[in-house]
Amino acid sequence: MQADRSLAGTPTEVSGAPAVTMTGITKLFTGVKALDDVSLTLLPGRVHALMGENGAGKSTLIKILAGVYRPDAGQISITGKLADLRSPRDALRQGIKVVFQEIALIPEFTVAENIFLEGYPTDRLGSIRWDRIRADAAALFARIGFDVNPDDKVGNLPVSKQQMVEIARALAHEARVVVMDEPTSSLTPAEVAKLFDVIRRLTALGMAVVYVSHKLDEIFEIADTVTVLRDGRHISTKPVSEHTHETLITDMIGRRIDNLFPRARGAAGEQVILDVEELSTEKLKGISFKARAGEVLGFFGLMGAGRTELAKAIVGFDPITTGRITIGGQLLQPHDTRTGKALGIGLLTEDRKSEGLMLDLSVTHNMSLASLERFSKSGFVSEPSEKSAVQAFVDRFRVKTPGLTRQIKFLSGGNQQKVLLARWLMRGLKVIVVDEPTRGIDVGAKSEIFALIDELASDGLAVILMTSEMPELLGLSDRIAVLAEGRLTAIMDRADATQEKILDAAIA
Amino acid sequence: MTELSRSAPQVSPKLGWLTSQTQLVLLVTLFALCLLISLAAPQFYSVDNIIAILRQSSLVLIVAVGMTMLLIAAEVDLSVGASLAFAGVVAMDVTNKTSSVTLGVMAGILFGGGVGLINGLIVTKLRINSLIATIAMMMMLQGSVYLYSREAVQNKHLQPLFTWLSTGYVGPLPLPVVVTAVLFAIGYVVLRHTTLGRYVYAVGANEKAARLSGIRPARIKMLVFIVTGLLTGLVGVILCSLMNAGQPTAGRGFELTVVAAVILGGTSLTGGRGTLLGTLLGVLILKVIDNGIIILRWDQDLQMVIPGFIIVIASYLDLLRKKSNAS
Amino acid sequence: WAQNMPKKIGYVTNYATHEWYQNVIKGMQDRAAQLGIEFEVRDANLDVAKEVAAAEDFMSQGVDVLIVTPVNEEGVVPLVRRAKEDGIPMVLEGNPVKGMTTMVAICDYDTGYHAGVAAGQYAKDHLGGAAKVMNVGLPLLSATVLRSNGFMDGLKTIIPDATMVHDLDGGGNPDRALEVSSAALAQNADINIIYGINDSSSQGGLQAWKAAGKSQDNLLVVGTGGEGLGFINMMDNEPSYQIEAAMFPEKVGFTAIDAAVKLFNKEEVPPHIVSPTSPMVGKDSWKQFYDLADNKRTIKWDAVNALVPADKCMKTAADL
Amino acid sequence: MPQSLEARVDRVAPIPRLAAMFRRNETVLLLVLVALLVFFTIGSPTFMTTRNITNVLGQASIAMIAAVGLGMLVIAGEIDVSIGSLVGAVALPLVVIMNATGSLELGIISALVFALAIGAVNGYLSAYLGINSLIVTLGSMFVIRGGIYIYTGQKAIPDDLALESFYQIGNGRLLGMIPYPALVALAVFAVFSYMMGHRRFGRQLYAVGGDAEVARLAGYNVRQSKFIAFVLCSLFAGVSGILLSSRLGSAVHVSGLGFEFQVVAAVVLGGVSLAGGIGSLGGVALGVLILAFLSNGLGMLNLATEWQQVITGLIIIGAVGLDELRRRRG
Ligand SMILES: Nc1ncnc2c1ncn2[C@@H]1O[C@H](COP(=O)(O)OP(=O)(O)OP(=O)(O)O)[C@@H](O)[C@H]1O
Ligand SMILES: Nc1ncnc2c1ncn2[C@@H]1O[C@H](COP(=O)(O)OP(=O)(O)OP(=O)(O)O)[C@@H](O)[C@H]1O
Ligand SMILES: [Mg+2]
Ligand SMILES: [Mg+2]
Repeated sequence: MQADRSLAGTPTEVSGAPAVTMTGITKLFTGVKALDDVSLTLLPGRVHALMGENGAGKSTLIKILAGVYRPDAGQISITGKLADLRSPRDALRQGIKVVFQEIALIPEFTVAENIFLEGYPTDRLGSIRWDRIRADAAALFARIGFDVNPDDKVGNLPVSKQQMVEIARALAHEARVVVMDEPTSSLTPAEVAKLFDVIRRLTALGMAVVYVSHKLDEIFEIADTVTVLRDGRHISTKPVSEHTHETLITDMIGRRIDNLFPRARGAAGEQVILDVEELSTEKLKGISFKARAGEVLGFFGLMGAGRTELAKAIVGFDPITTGRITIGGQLLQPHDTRTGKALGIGLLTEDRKSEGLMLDLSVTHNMSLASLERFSKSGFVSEPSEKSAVQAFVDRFRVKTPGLTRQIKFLSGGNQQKVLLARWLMRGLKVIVVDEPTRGIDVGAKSEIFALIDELASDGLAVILMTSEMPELLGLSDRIAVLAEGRLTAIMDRADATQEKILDAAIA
Repeated sequence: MTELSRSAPQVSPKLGWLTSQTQLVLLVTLFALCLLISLAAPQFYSVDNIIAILRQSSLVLIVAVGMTMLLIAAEVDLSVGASLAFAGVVAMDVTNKTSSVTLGVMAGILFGGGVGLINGLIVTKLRINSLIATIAMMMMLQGSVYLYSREAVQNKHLQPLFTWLSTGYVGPLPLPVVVTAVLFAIGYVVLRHTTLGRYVYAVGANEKAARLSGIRPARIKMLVFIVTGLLTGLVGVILCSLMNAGQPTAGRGFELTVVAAVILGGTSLTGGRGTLLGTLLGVLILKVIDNGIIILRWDQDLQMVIPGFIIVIASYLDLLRKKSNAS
Repeated sequence: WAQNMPKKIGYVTNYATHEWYQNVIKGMQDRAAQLGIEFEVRDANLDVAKEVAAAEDFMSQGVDVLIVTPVNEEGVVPLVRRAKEDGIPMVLEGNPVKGMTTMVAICDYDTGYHAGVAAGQYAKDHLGGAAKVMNVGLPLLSATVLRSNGFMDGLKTIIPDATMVHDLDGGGNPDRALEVSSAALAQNADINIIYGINDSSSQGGLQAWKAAGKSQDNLLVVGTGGEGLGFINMMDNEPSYQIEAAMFPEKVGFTAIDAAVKLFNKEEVPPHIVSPTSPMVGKDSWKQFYDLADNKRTIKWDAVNALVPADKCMKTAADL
Repeated sequence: MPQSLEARVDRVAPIPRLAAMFRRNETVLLLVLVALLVFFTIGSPTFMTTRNITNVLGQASIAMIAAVGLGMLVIAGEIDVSIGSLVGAVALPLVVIMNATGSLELGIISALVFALAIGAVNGYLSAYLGINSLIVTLGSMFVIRGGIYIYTGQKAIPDDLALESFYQIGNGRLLGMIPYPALVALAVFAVFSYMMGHRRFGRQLYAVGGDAEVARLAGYNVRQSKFIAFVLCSLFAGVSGILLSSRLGSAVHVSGLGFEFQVVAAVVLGGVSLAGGIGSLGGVALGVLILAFLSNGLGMLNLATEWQQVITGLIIIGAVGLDELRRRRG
């Protein structure tokens, strides 16, 4: 069985000869030098971490290795031979498999078909063997330990499951090098552990792995070597054992971060701003909670527990079946984001690409979308005041962009996220719901976003934080609510909360 | 990533009225055409001819203003040709019956608006793809105009005001041209400088994101459909005045001309991108070609062939420009 | 009645929503009702493929006689053959088709020719003998080309140096005709006769003239067809609209039904049954053939039936 | 973990093939079609006769063949609105060569080569140069139609030799019963329906239409796939054009006018998304049949043309709306 072979093949290259060497790679985009003379050597059997701030050039380097972009200068050799990777097909032929940062699956296809997109098993006459595809996919998931149904349509799956499908796909066929660009940004610790298990098995067989993540703990757990990029330049390559959190962060952002979670807790006021009563949707069952001005209410839940559903329901995006949502004492018209916005609630979505970004539009237009009234008189937008407000946020959040009129699709993921957060903060809200706010965001920006969340709460907003990151949850929340299968199973004060208690409630 | 690797950066809007070089390409094309035609046929620059071109262009441009907004909002309306014929029939009939030009004109415009409203409802409430919905609407209008009147409705009222609508002058300019200029200017300002315009772009660029940001995409789309409908009704009235009859057979293929002009002007079919200046140039280019072929006494079949080439070549040049900008 | 009546006649028309065909159909309906024949119409809507399909449907439905106005005369050749094989008699309207038994049609060339003669006379009397023609034509159909040719030939019999200054394709539609005419008028200041191959075309040409702000004093407009109300309105209100080459669609329909009945009875019929046409000259000339009441026109059968059609056309599509 | 692996594999049910062929959307369309058939059978005694049904199948097959091609192209995320002009245009090489050589085969070959060439040009401009396909084919629609008019001087070109074989391909019937075009349509539909569901070729088109960049990342040659889809679409339109030309016994310069609208309507009615990646040829076939039976049946009921148009429009909106409703519920 194909899937078996890929995860349990015979050890081939255990020698020290590099699987891939990239030397002197330079890549220019309009106005940006994304990579400047970067070199990278991948050894078989090793996990090589690639670190750097948002926009440092990690994904660009990976895409060059994947044949997506062609470098403006530099060479790539694979097992000692010079390789000309003109298209992803060439890279795949060379045994380079990539889990891309943005989900790269066909939404209309089933999970199983997506896994075999690169090569369908066929019978002698060339007909696709659907039975094998399904069976092999199921077997593959079983081996990795991911719980995904091969028959589900990918487009119906939450991001987290899609990410698992992506990972499984990279492992479905034999590979020389597996590259993972932030594969775990949507995964829970349990799944991350399973992934690491697999990575260890693969490296034991001599596969080279490139691993990109903004989660430092993961790097220290899985990587052998770390290369740090900053502003497209190579900063350092060292064994992970020579790094500490501090040295790594310093390499990445060129300065130290003293306190990742700056929350000065306990100042929450008494005034209830958001009151959710007996809220039910197709998925959620009778959820009630209150959020007060000045508090961060964290929501935890296992994947698919219903956090995103809850978030979308309380801002008026999704329809609800029963329940009342009151914001600042006023009833929210369900399934209507406009009254939601008027009452002062906003959502930073977890699905940036399909629900957040207007890819073709500029940074300015993306950022000011929700607060245009602020810059307009009787319907006319005052561009100077809009521009200065946008510029202020760009400066404050250190959004890396060559200009405000740059189309947002050319920004790195982390910078895009900052713009979207600014979209809401620009407006001034009573309640902000942030769903996985730090997904794909570098430590530097993360600490900024945490500081911002803290600041928002201090300013008297209620912050509803949906996150899968336990440290984030514990570090930021004043109270912690737990969802399990659409029900609210616990709400506790931060002081009473422990990881165990939270997980217990999440499994309940 | 999908979008990252294929498309191009936006040129700074600081360039002012030449928002991007797409329009530069078109402008050069337009000038070149005018130059070439006038070299071969000096009558091209006669006042009569220029007015003829402007009058024809204005008919297309009025509807194209709405169509541009529709395409930016990622929708399309192919029923405009049929609706325009029907609106003319209604306008003439009502004027005949009431002897009131005002009522007739209002009836025609409102008829168009009504069609736009129904199109909008079908698209936003039933969520039917607008291409198919408006093809269906086109069929229904072409059929039902004969349920309304089996014959072309002739001018029985003989109100000079009605004729003035299409042939009157304001100063040196024909009334339709003045009306078009005003509507175009309003459309331009709305699209570029108002919140509404921003919302139209936002809805076309990413409907979900727009909704999450407190915009009601359905309303924006409804509005744009209705505006397009009203403009179509207005053109129906003007054309009816120009033909001096409400002709049910008018407007065949008009929708294609409008869409071709808008596309030629650089408006994206996938929504979120486009400008009215481009549309203006697109309309003028197509109409100058149409006119030039007659002035040059070329085979009129070239009136199909040449625009066909121009559309393809112009979008190719546009693509080349984007590529060279992107790397 | 000496004849057996067919139970049902099916008519596949070219473009049911055009006024010309509306009135052809009206003539057929009236005649069929008189004779107690069931009558059905299908519209090809200018689509040849649809025309063939509609005729097939009629055949499978079991009509006794088929009448067809070809969208294109070549395109229905196999249809004629299949009707023959099925033993269904078929009358063509408007255009001859290879293999057909009979056709009811006006003579397009002759119609244009006689209108041309009348126009020449008018030009001599009122336009100082000059004849610079803008032809708002339709090259798409042989019938309409014949009309334009006939018009020019007729005109030249009176004014030998008459010229066609601009030959346009007006699509047979008023809006298109108007558009192309405005360009042509802008180019040629000396045009003084507008000929339209149908009333929509002449109307488009005339309206373009008016839109250019020109006076109608030295202009002659000639329309063709007498299809609907448009020409009556123009003759009443436009000083330049002096000649209409009337083709009496009602009569064509009437004749076609009669021909169908004859075919059904296996009577001898000529290959071309000519339906009469006549130029109408001068403001009130239409009243000779039509009554107008309540926005409805009614044909004066006596006047039309008194017209003697030619035995044979001067020129046909074969001469093109 | 081995046990649980085996357990999982065992639990995987065999793929429901029939269900896969007639996926959700097709059932809605099938119901609409059946409802129409029942309605017309009640309404007109001559509707449900072998003669009439085979007639309609013959008529529908011209649109069906082109719709299969266009359906695949739309699934691959592109569109071709020049097929109407092409249907008219292929008749020129067909009839001209046939008249010159007396050989139907040579005529057909040149017609197909012509169609291939047009498809290749559309495909090259769109897939390789990256110009939006609606624009490209809108352009070629005008250019081809104008070209036909110029070449023919706006006259039809008759089949001078009156070849019997030429007459037969479009008008003949197998065993005097099933029109040959219907057989061609059935064959084309069966083969490509299978290709779309069970061959790499077809899945590639779905993938490319679903998300071209993802497909590229998965190692597909996106441009080539799209190019092939363009060529096939033109080729099938060419076949439609040949059969239509036989039904018309000539190369008619106005044939195929508006055909693209008809076919696009059928394809969309059949549930193929214009955004690409979604739909099936089964749906497309049903879309074509619905429109064909609608046109035939409404005629049989002796409804005036204007009502026919109104009702057809309403049914298109109704059927697409119903499907949309199903999609939202499901
Ligand atoms: N297609 C493109 N066109 C123009 N600029 C681009 C393109 N892709 C990336 N860039 C720019 O190149 C730089 C590097 O981007 P890249 O995506 O490689 O960063 P990254 O290190 O992966 O960041 P993140 O951690 O946010 O994913 C950024 O400034 C980005 O804006
Ligand atoms: N196991 C699953 N299989 C299929 N669909 C799922 C599954 N879990 C969730 N979904 C769907 O995905 C969407 C998002 O899920 P939900 O809001 O429940 O996730 P969540 O609690 O926010 O977790 P996460 O964001 O980590 O995925 C919902 O539409 C939900 O119906
Ligand atoms: Mg990245
Ligand atoms: Mg979530």
